[in-house]
Amino acid sequence: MTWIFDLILLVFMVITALISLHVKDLLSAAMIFGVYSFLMCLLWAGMGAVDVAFTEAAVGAGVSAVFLISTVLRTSRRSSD
Amino acid sequence: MYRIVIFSLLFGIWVVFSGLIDIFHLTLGFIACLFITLISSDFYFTNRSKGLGNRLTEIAKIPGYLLWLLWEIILSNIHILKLALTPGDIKGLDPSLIRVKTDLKTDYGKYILANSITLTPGTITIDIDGDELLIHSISRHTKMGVEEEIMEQKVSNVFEIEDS
Amino acid sequence: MKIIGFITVIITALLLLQAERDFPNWGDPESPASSYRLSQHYITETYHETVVPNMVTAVLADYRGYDTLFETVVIFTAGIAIIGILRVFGGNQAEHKEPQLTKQKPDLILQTTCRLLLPIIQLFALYVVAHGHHSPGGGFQGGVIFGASFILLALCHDLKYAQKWVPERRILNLAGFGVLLYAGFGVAALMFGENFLDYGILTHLLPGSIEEARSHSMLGVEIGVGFTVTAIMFSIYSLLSSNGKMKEGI
Amino acid sequence: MENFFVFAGVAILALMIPIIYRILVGPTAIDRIVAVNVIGTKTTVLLIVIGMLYERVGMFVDFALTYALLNFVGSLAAAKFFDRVNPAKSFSTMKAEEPQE
Amino acid sequence: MIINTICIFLVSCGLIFFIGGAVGIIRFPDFYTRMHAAGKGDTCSMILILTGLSLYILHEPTTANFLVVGKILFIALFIMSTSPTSTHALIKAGFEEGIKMWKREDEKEGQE
Repeated sequence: MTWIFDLILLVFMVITALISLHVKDLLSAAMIFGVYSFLMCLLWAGMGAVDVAFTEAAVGAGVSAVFLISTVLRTSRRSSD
Repeated sequence: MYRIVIFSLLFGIWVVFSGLIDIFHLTLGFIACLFITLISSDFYFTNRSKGLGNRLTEIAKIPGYLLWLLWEIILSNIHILKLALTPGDIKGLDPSLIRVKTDLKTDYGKYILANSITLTPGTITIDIDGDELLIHSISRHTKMGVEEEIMEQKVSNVFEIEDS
Repeated sequence: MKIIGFITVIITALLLLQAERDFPNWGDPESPASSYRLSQHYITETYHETVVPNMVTAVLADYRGYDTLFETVVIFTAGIAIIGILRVFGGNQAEHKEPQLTKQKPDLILQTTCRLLLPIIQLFALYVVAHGHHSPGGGFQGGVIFGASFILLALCHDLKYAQKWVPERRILNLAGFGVLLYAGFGVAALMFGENFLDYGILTHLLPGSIEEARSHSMLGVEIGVGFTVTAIMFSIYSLLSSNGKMKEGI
Repeated sequence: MENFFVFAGVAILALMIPIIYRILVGPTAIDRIVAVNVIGTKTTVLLIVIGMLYERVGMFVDFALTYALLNFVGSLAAAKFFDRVNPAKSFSTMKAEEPQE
Repeated sequence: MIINTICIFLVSCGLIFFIGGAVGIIRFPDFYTRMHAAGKGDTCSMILILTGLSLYILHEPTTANFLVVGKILFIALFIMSTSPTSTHALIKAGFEEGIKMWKREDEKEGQE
């Protein structure tokens, strides 16, 4: 039954990745990357790879967004292309 | 004394987290709680002079307060649901900023009040400045709800018992 | 330029999709990955040899101990590299345009939430490290969560405030201590005349049978990884957010 | 009962669509950050639902706990970003530049 | 059987509140009002869904199940304290950036 979950999550992930590439504002892109990480964690949990999912949860929720945001703060907020 | 209270609190949380009740894991939990108590026990209570009896009545009153809060949250959630599902132009929407004075003294009291206001949909605390709360409200109905100050009385009832 | 990149991505994706058709089915017991001798050994024998219910932890920390040791060293090296690149000593180089702080007022709600939740986050991190044997988790995840608790402290108060707990000097000490703790278990095994990182022999030092000694030394190794990861995560955050000056963060 | 859990999970996933729309359209950066926060809460619930499906709730509840404890760190960092941004490049000027692309 | 019904009822209530939040986040006109729909309709529905699920878990009352339900209660408590915090931080950031509030059309004309 869980193939429904996998399919929907996969579609959402592709959409999120495209949005995060499309957005010019790098702060938004960093946060949207967080959504990508949430969905990735769900996908891994759905496939039964629990250790990987846990790593993704800890890193994606706790530190990666903060690192990206502080990098954006110290460089420039506009993407050049 | 203060540290022992914190330690036992943390140990209770550890047992719920752990789920394995055998000697090895309880020892690990003991060490972990000791470590946390050493490095960050300063965080919990700011006011340590309160008597034990007051604390206990406070703790006994918290679940009642949470249930009341939950009921309020559900009521005002229905309000938001009605607003969101109004077809066409949303008539009930009337955003406004309100300033409310509060009589609460302690930081915890203010914190609980601000979070309860934020949790009931329709009102969000934007800022706390001294004893003044700046609140954004979504419609007339919720605005009246805040100005009646029932919530503040409840909070001061539970969290600000005077030493007698 | 963008179009060339797009075409490359499309072609690579098509090739990968083509290759995917040759894969075995998901969860197929006959697939090479699960019918190979070594994986069979891991799947059937792990519990008898190490008393660890979670296979992944046993494989990572025991059977492939070298791999994890040098992963820890990689994290340590990454931390050193970031400190080397970003850290700025002395204040009087060319005045770089700094983002200005627009307000300085402390926020009561943030600070109270931080005060309430911080010990619980730290306790949860220790729980994750300690229960890597029974449920998913382990040194890396626990270390990241512990580091995130200090990041939360720095976000809610100030970088200076968080540095009371993790001063700059202590970061490198902690990170080095983690790697040394890991390697120390290997060296201890070496001293008793066994191979490097062969924990079974440590039954002379640790209580319990050979299997339990393996399990306990895995716990020690995870704690070492946790120390390193905590220290390096916080140091990356403080360096990135303060532009290498270590004075004021986000 | 299992069918009901599958239905609940798919419903929660379907309710993510409006939020992803808000992320795509969202006129300002803060709108997007709010939407990201909402997706974090939904993920927490969904993880427990997946755990119910696999009948291993004890394991999946740990992930949900991680998200419950750490999800707001990112939002706090983003909110702090606005306290410290360079006044010359502030938010309102950014918005004015946007249509010229 | 009764437990199943209660569980289905609670989870469905939660889903309905989720719908409220999701519709609100699309339809409401400005950032502040969207914040109302987004930040907290979710907290309520999450609590309802978690209550329903934990009732279902308590179906067979063993110690392990009680501890799992304890963890789920902790999740609800943590979200009840973190979600308002992040909502507050974000709306404060928006307020101090000076995002304009949406007003009704007629009131706007009256003011001008």
